[in-house]
Amino acid sequence: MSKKNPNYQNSFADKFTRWVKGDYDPIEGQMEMNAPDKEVFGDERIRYVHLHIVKSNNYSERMFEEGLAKNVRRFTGLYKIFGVIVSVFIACLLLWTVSFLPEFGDPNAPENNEVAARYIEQGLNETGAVNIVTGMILDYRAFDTFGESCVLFVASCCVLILLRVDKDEDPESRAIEDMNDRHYEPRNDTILQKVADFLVPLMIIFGIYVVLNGHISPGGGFSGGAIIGSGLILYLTAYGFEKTQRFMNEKVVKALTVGALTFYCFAKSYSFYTGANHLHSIITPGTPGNILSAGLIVYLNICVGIVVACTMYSFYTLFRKGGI
Amino acid sequence: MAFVQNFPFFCIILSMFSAIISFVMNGRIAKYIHVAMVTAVLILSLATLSFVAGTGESYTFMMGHFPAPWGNEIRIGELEALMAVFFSLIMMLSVFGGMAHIDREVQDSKKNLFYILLDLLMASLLALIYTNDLFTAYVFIEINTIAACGLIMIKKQGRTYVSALRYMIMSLVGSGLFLIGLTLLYSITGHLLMSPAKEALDQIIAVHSYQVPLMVIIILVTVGLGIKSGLYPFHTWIPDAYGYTTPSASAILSSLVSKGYIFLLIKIFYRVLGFDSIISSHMVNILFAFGVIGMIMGSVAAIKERNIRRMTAYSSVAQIGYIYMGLGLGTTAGVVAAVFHIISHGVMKSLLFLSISGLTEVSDGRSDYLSLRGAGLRNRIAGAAFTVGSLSMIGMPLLTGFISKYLFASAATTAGNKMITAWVVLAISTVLNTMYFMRTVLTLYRPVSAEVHKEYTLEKSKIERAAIIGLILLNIGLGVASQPVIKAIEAGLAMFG
Amino acid sequence: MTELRIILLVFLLVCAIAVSFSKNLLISVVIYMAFSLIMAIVWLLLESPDLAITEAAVGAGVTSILFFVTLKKIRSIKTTAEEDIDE
Amino acid sequence: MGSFATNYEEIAAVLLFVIGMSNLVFQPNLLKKIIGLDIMDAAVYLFLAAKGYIEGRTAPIVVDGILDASHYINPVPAGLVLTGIVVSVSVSALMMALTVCLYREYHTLNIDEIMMKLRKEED
Repeated sequence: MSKKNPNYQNSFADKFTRWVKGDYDPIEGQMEMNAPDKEVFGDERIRYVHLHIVKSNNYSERMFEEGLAKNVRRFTGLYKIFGVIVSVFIACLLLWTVSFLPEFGDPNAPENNEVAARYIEQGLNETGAVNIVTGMILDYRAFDTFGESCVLFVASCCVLILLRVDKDEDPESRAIEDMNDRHYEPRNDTILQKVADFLVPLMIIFGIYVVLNGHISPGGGFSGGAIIGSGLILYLTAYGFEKTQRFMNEKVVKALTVGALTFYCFAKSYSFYTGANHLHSIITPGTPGNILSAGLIVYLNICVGIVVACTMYSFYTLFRKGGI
Repeated sequence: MAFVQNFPFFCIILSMFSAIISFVMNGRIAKYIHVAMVTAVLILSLATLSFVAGTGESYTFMMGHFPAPWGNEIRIGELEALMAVFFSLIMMLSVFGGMAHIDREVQDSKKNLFYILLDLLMASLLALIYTNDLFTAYVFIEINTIAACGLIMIKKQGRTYVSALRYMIMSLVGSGLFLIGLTLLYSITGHLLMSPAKEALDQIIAVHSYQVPLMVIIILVTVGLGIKSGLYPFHTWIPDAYGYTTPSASAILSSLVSKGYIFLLIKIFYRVLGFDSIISSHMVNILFAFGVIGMIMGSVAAIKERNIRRMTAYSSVAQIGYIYMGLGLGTTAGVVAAVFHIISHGVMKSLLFLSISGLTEVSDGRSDYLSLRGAGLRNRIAGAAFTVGSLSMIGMPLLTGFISKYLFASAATTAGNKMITAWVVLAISTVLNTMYFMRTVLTLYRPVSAEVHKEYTLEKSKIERAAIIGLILLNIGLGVASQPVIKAIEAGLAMFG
Repeated sequence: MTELRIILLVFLLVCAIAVSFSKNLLISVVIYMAFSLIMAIVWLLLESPDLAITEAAVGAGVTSILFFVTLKKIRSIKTTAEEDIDE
Repeated sequence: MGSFATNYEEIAAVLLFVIGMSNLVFQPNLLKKIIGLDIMDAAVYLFLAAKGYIEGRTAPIVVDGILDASHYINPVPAGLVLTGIVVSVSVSALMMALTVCLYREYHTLNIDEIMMKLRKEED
């Protein structure tokens, strides 16, 4: 391989060495800047100069956006057609499948088997919950439900990462957030405050009722917690942060969440451990129908309610001003 | 019941509890809790592995007071215990290997949240490995997805937000398809636990009813988990997601998160749908085709890429293609090769991502080829680690990559008409791998004049070095003494049936 | 009863399609609220009161509040950015 | 074995699923994407709840001490959906937080424009 070869610049060996060194790309080709051909470029240039005067101060930026926009437009066109085809295909596939499934409302369908029957027939005796759905999710399939509380927990961690602005690390943007929040939120709106005076106690009491009666009537920790959370949010909108922060600041929210989840974790670990090792468990179903019955279910419902209410409230405050 | 049999359950609960308690701790304590937790999980999993290997049979563990079709359950066999050992080991080494970067790149007030995400990731991976219940699997898939999204956007830049958003959209479509597949499965079998569902499905297959729903279930579950693990036509989120986050997170995302979904898919194939019905539904052929295309296209995209981290990310696409090709062969030997490649790819990729961070550090923080010239001379340990990882990727004997390629090639011999295709594609892919990895290695050791780069005083983080050396040793160890691992995988797969 | 169910399902479909074709984001969110409420009624008719109460509280309540606060946040970011340009 | 006429709930659920999914994937506006996600999830839950319904039976809450399986509907799907609804609300809250951050960074809600600005940033 001699460099005396006059065509060495374009030979394969040179390309290969340059590619190994990393400054030549065989697929994209070499980027060479040639002087533009005047005949071809003529009209185009006038148009771009025009654009340059009218729209933008930066010639190259304009050029770039024009080219990219064309590509993007072509791509989105194709993408839309592709999207319609895929959606129609999936719809047809699933509709075809549905026509082979058991009839709607059929008592002899495969899913109405011994599992569902056992939940109904033995559920009251084994868990003490009158509401069989609650008994099922908090006793028979409690591991799922613990996972679900953790989904809520990990989502609130992610939202904290994304939206929390710290006073110590970034005082400036925290101040901007506070100012924005004061600026765009109604302050001391009389109508809102009168309505909130009436509604907030009702909502919170109803939420507590739903949580405590989760094993007796429809509802449970999730729905009750969401209702309590909405009550708190309404109170916050009517009276502002100064009043709510007296009883719901970051420390309280964190302590409540961690306390509730820790209790949940320990309580369920105990019952998993005793269950799997066939040990005697001290938890008894109690008298069905009482508030303090159904073993652990009522306490677990309270824990879930606390976690959900705190999470919903902290979502709202994080969105509004970047802090709990 | 022996006390050892409780250990998998302790592992899951321990990692969840450490996540919960870290919420009120500061970053430093959260770090110690995380390290202690992963070490404990590693030790407990090793004990479980030795127990299961000793008894030679799997067992189920009730989560509560109610037996199989009524309550939740986890199931422990040799393969599950082996995966738990490797996942916790790789998690530990990846976190150690990027410790200094985490300290620097994550805001102080958010460090504890970062470790919470890692803890919950560990919990969800363990639950995905051990679970014997399909709906539990869905819930933990969601935890895994959200925690991975948090890891992607931990650096809080515009670009990482965009990649997190794209990742979320693709994964949510995947979990939607998986969930509707699960719903269809529930409506034709009436069970959510794996073993009763398999019995119900066997009866259904025996009387030839519900053939169309069964086929659609296979398609939906496979496509859903395929999207989430980054199978070829759905891979577009991978380079962005792996390319810009903090090095530990890249290593964990590429070597653990997507592998958890693939392991769940293998488990569902064996324990719910039945491998015979998968083969007769021709799903294996589709997986084989996409795996093969992914192997080629991923490598081609990696060759075109000039940013070394994105290049490694594209190489992950190709490696996931390998795993799906092994599944697609439709033989037990192919599945063994695929499972072995899950482990060996985890070891190789975490080594590569961690060493890349060491290399970019001595190149003004840039990761394109031109800036990386001579980086291997400036940071010798990272250079050596990258070289070992690359050689392993290419399939150098005595390293783990060689063993998995050998397993794939020998599995293909019994796969009938797929043999020629598999061999040809393995050869082409090896050549392509050699091209881009060797080019990078040559670039790394190309001397540059001293004035281009100013002198770097490397922060000598002993723990990072130890982790990288540990991963190199693991690469060599798996390459030299692969036989026990392969035997364990074979025994574990036999326990699945 | 069947007729009522079918009418509600048609409402659901109309709401779902209307979301993607409405020009104003606020209207989309309000349509989504209506969707959640209809869904709650459908679940009540399917004899699942637990789901109905949860969907009404979580879907129509909290999720919609979060949508509204997101929209407001976006609007305030927009106004701040415009003020910066004016200055 | 059912047919198109009897399985109308499932058909509506499937159509809603496809509408929601195409909104999630192909709609450029980020907020509408999130609404599409919620619709998609709700559709799967509707499907599941419809599978648990049995004509002429009541909700699984024990009344008057009747403990007979032929008196109540199947409680399993309701429990699963209850779990699922909370998963979907947490995922959509996370997506909304991402949307706010993206808007702060790029001042647009259109994903195509965001991608274009991102590419310009890279060059």
